[in-house]
Amino acid sequence: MTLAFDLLLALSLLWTAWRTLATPRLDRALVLFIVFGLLMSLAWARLAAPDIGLAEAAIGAGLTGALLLDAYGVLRRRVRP
Amino acid sequence: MIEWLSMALLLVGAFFFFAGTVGLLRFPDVYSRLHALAKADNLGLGCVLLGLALQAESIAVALKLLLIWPLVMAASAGISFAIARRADRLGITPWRQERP
Amino acid sequence: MTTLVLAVALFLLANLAVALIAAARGPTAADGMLVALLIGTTGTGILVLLAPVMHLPALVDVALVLALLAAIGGIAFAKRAWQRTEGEHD
Amino acid sequence: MSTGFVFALAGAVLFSLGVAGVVLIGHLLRRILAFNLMGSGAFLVLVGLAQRQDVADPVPQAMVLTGIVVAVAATALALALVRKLHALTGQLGLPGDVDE
Repeated sequence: MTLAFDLLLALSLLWTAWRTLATPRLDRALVLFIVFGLLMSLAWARLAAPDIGLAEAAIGAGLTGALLLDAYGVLRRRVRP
Repeated sequence: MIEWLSMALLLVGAFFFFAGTVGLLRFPDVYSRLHALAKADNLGLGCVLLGLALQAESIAVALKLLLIWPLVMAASAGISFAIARRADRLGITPWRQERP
Repeated sequence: MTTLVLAVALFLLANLAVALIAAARGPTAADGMLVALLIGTTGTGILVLLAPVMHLPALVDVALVLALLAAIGGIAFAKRAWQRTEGEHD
Repeated sequence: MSTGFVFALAGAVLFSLGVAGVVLIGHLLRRILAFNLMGSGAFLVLVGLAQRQDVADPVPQAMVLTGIVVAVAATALALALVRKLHALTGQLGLPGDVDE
């Protein structure tokens, strides 16, 4: 059953990564990237590394997501004044 | 006894998560989907946390597990409010059943 | 007992995957945001269930951080980036 | 097929997906996303292959922990450069690229 769990988690990671690169709308791609980071922290939990899971959830998903969203908002406002 | 109660609570929690997913798949518009997810999933999480707290080895671990629940409820209430207000402001109209 | 906990965790992950696909394919931009709400609750549940299975009590702390950051990400997105010109429908 | 092997395999696929994204996509913000996905794939390979008989090796974990922080710093620098480029030239792609 652990194998099924790992395979399902790995498949959803790959699906999220693919959709992140392939979605036509940029804002949705950013949301999917944050979701990818949160799924990565689940994967770190499965790999028995809770410290990396914490860092990934806080820095990888939270901080990077906030930076990307901020840049997206600024660029968007500049395009349409 | 406590073992059985904990198992039953875990299964009930799984059922509520399933109900939330079915609601997400079946409901017609954003507001009702939001309602299904926020309500059913939080109840399911509460059941799962209670079930796990019953079999925790010490009272401190059980209290920590139960402390997650209000935090998650506050967080999902915040997200639901933000999404619903934003969707309303962007002009997404709520779904109504067409009358013949 | 451990088998049942793991089975519930697997079931929650399957729910998360299905709902993720459904929400990411949703018709309006708000549907994309439902994913943040979803992963805040379901991901927290999965981590809490994994903690006794893997004998790692620290995973409960990861669950706390995950719940918090899903909220922060969702609200930041709704406030900051999700702007649309009037009359545009997708 | 142990846990580490499954995630190492997924990491390899993720890495190639990220490389393809970095090479093929012209939009700079999306290229930064692909770069981050590539880094995550490399981290998964490192930690996944270092896990033998379900005992985690702490050295690659410490390295990956450092790597995550470095990736965030690199992303912040890249975003600042993209903003400056957009302010100066008004476009979101590099001059030599064909599409977009």
